[in-house]
Amino acid sequence: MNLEVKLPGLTLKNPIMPASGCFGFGKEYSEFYDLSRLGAVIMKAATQFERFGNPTPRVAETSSGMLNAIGLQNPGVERIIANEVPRLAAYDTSIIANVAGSSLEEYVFVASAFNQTKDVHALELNISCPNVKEGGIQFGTDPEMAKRVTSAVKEASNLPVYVKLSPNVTNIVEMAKAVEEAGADGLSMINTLTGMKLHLPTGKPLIANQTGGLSGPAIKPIAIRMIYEVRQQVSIPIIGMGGISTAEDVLEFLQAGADAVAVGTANFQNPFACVDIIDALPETLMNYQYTSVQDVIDRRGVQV
Amino acid sequence: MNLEVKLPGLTLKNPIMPASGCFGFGKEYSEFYDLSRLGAVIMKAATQFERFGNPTPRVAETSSGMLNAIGLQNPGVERIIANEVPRLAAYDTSIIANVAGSSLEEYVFVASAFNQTKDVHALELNISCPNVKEGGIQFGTDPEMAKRVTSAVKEASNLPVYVKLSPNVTNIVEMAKAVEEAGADGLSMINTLTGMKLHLPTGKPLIANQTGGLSGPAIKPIAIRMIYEVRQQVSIPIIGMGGISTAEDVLEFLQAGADAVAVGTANFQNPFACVDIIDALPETLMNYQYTSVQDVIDRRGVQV
Amino acid sequence: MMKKRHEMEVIAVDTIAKETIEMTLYQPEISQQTVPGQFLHLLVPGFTLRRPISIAKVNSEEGTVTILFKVVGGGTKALAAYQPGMTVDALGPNGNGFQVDDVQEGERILLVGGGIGVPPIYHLAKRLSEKNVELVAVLGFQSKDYVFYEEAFQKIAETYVVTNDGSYGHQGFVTHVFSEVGAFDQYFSCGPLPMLRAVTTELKDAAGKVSLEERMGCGVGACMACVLPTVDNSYKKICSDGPVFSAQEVIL
Amino acid sequence: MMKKRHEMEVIAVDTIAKETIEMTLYQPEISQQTVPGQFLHLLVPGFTLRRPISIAKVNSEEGTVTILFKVVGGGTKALAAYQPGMTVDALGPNGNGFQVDDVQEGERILLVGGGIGVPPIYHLAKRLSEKNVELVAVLGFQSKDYVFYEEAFQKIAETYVVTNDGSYGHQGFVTHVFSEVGAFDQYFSCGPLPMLRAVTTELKDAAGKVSLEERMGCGVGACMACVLPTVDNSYKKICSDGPVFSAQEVIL
Ligand SMILES: Cc1cc2nc3c(=O)[nH]c(=O)nc-3n(C[C@H](O)[C@H](O)[C@H](O)COP(=O)(O)OP(=O)(O)OC[C@H]3O[C@@H](n4cnc5c(N)ncnc54)[C@H](O)[C@@H]3O)c2cc1C
Ligand SMILES: Cc1cc2nc3c(=O)[nH]c(=O)nc-3n(C[C@H](O)[C@H](O)[C@H](O)COP(=O)(O)OP(=O)(O)OC[C@H]3O[C@@H](n4cnc5c(N)ncnc54)[C@H](O)[C@@H]3O)c2cc1C
Ligand SMILES: Cc1cc2nc3c(=O)[nH]c(=O)nc-3n(C[C@H](O)[C@H](O)[C@H](O)COP(=O)(O)O)c2cc1C
Ligand SMILES: Cc1cc2nc3c(=O)[nH]c(=O)nc-3n(C[C@H](O)[C@H](O)[C@H](O)COP(=O)(O)O)c2cc1C
Ligand code: FES
Ligand code: FES
Repeated sequence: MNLEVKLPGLTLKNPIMPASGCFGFGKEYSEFYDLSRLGAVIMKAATQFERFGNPTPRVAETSSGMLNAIGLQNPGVERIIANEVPRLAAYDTSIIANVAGSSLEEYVFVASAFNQTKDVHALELNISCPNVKEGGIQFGTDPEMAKRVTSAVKEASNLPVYVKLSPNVTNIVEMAKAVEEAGADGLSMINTLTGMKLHLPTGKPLIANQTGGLSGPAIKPIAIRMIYEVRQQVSIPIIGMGGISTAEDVLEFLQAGADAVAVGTANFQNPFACVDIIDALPETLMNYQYTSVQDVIDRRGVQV
Repeated sequence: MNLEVKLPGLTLKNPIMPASGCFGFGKEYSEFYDLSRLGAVIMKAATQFERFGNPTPRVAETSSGMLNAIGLQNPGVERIIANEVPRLAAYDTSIIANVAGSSLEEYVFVASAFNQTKDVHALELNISCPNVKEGGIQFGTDPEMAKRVTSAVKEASNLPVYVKLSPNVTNIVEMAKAVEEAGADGLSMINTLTGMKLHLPTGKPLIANQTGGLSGPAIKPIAIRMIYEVRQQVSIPIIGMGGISTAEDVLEFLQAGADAVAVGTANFQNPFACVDIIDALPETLMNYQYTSVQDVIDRRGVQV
Repeated sequence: MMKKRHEMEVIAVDTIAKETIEMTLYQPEISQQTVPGQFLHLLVPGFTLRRPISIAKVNSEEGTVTILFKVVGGGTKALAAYQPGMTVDALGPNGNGFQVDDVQEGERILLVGGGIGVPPIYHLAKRLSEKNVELVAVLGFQSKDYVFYEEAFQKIAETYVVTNDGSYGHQGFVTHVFSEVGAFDQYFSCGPLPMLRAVTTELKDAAGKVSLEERMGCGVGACMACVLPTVDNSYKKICSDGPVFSAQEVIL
Repeated sequence: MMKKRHEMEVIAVDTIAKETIEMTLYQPEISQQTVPGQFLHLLVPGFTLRRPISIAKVNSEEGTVTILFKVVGGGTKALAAYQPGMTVDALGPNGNGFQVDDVQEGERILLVGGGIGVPPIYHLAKRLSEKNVELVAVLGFQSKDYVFYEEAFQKIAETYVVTNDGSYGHQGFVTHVFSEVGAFDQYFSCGPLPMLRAVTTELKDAAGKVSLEERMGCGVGACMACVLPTVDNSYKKICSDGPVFSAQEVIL
């Protein structure tokens, strides 16, 4: 079955990619399977300088989900381009760089840095990381700020830009429209919902950062709703994510309005999550009378 | 162990009450146990006129949660006061009326109707029901609207008013502060998060209303985070809810900032959920070195 | 007497047709109280909501209750993997079943069951067979592989089996053999909604009772998830007013 | 060779001390490859994250791997209820264990284990006992009810047992008996963080290796959940660089 999808800057052999931050730079999971099987790889967030991230504990388990507050730990964009991108480029897959920052200038710096390499095919502009205190969060919840950073990054970069939206907003459609207007080539949604878990013996937050981002199957209904709502009003493509762990989940995201999907938390439970889903996808689509991934996209209620 | 808590208008023998909409008017669960065991009962939403609610299917299951779009089906406030309140009043428990509406006038009408009876002890002002299309939702997501409806209801009612907040907002603290300023006696949080599930064979939303409210353990980390955030900045009491199904969950809500709690979805899985929690609470508190419910409240980081 | 949660012990689990599991559970109280058409509301660990499954047979002497279910999703799949000796947490018997008080001696009764709607109709057939009445059963299945309980029915009723694809018995829908069954005094039916719509339309002048399904929250009448509009411009709750209703009373 | 997910068959489950379960699993590959200090990353159905549990013993001839765990929360509680014949989904052996290449013949080695940190120390002790070295083990437990593996250690090491409340062996913390153990060449330790802090502080001039714990996401080095600052102003990942580190290298 034909699983191919074409998105701005990306021709994906299948619509499945690991989500940013849940797959490092691919090295660890390349010990489990051949990364060439993936539609694309979204790398861990890149910032201008090396970041050590938040104190530990950084994760906590919740019902059908988990909280994380890694705090964008990464070696900095230059070392990512020097050390990580070349290793990933050896695989027959697309590479998407996740761009983070605490200021407009940092976003622009990181985005333009990726102009240096031919091996990165698109940017995912992370305006929604809830674990950065310096201001990252405002970009993701204020439509005007989101517009500004999107325009600035579009101007600085010669790659297609997928803006990653935060679900922690009253009106997701407004955010999506704002970045579409600002020239985004696509959307990526959703990032994590801000949550908290307490450590009962102390009554204090279990995660050192106090709050963390909620991911996993628990948030899937919220992701589906937001993607569905946005798809009615916005026409740029959507990379969907939030709780995907089976091929049925992928179908639901495609039907809701996504054009490709990312798998995050599920990798932790099953290191083969992405390839298991890729393997199961043809039969799943067939069971529901679809002939290809593009067929699902073409046949959903509202056409893109 | 002393489980009592005192809130405006309410002296609760324990902090456990069934959440609005998950317990009807108590009749069905009174066939499982004596309702006098409950700290209070929060009744199903009341509107001015009888409402038949949304088409079915009205519920869908999700990972560690469920979606519902009942659509405020209820016999109307007058019949609730005539038929339901007297039956509930026969039990030795407090009664909280959940007040809903699609306009400011309807909220005021329903709230003042409850002045007729001596058997209702407080109002829960439901400005957050995501399943009413006519405008109910704006009250819950716009601080100015929330203020207006709170003031109007406070003026019309001679009962303490707990305003039930929607989690579908960018800034929950802003909402909480707005209704506190408007004279709310307490907060009730959180209502459901707007979500969706698709029916794979058709690719259409499974719930007839398309979207539904997500409840259950899946949303607990979001409830805890919001209550914790609000508790830092707002001093009126909070009735906490969202995914509670065990006595440990209750402790977590109390530690986060709640002064009493409501149990919703858990009743469906276990009709004895509320009394099972009440039975387990003393030992649970003891295990964590607390001497009473009030002790948990007194010893949390930020004092009310 | 207060309602309870029951821990029912699994006595036997058998696959009796394609994707169709028959499970026998031990619970004397329920085995003695049940009216045909009532259901158990089963907790499957790992799932938020309970699963409503009709009671297909009871044996009040041995204290057992038999259910039949089709494996359609995660909950029924998990249930199908249960082994004898394990226990299932159940509420029940829930709802109002088929009332047979007004069935008179000598009446000819038409029973119409479709797919997984067959089991409660079997329970009813057994109960009616204790009365001096004549039973005609029309049982519809997707295809031959899905057929079950045909012999059991044949012992107590004149039985017609219909399959959608004609791979067994008559071909078509249950309504296709109504012309052959002859006159009857009342009918009872349970099956998927499209079938019930066809049956009640076809038999709109006959006295009949139908058992309905809807997605449930509480299963006990408290949450309003499972309402159904009625002809008097009101509503009924399938879980507690039903699942069995007079065909004339409800709007399908 | 690519890494795998293993379905390990449960061979035996025993409660060997208060809240302490010993579980033997069949998996020849792992039984042959494991270095002491490495862990299995176990999937418990119904829980999002895998549970890291150290390997306590291997029997490469029988192809078995033994783990020991304390029942502390939902995951370990569920695991404790497993029956022989069931299978556990495991990744492993994960991480870098205790390197013993630099242990010379004739050395005197101090082993310090606390609570559920005792099992990997036992695995190490067994491995070291194959070399010609002298072993001293200090094992700390909460109280008498929690003590396990004392006899097994006595066979291969001079063994001191310490309980917090003095209900068995020496009273106090493991560090309280350090004065009695005499000189040693290097030490290896595993246990709760406060214990490791006390041990490394007390023995700050000695060469030593410690095994650490942190809450994990992936358990394979990809998510950065489990990082630990190092003295060179950098960091290490406990799941993949560790869990065993040189006591001098990391900041506890
Ligand atoms: C009164 C009543 C009696 C029933 N009796 C039987 C029976 O005897 N045998 C049998 O095989 N089935 C019966 N059903 C249908 C049965 O409840 C569903 O097939 C079952 O709940 C599916 O669960 P699942 O986890 O396998 O499927 P999933 O689709 O994964 O279930 C997801 C959710 O949808 C609900 N759901 C899915 N299908 C239905 C349905 N048709 N009706 C109501 N809820 C549904 C589930 O309960 C669950 O909450 C009955 C339904 C009702 C309302
Ligand atoms: C490398 C390593 C080796 C370990 N070896 C053992 C062992 O041999 N025997 C043993 O009994 N325990 C061991 N632990 C601790 C063990 O992982 C936890 O006790 C267990 O995960 C608790 O799970 P739970 O569901 O019972 O508890 P819960 O508290 O309900 O678990 C909730 C979440 O917190 C995590 N968590 C809780 N406590 C710890 C902890 N101390 N360390 C890391 N994560 C934790 C869980 O993995 C889970 O993700 C080890 C931990 C690590 C990091
Ligand atoms: C441990 C962890 C780290 C993450 N780091 C990033 C990140 O660096 N950049 C980013 O845009 N999203 C990050 N995310 C969010 C995921 O990419 C994804 O949007 C989210 O987890 C929802 O998908 P899931 O439910 O499949 O995990 C992270 C998520 C997790 C769980
Ligand atoms: C079926 C159902 C009906 C509900 N109806 C109401 C309602 O009428 N009024 C209201 O304020 N909240 C209503 N709620 C929200 C609950 O009171 C509660 O805020 C929410 O479900 C979170 O708690 P839980 O996770 O314990 O269910 C309803 C929830 C459910 C599941
Ligand atoms: S399922 Fe709750 S009222 Fe019927
Ligand atoms: S747990 Fe993911 S890097 Fe260690």
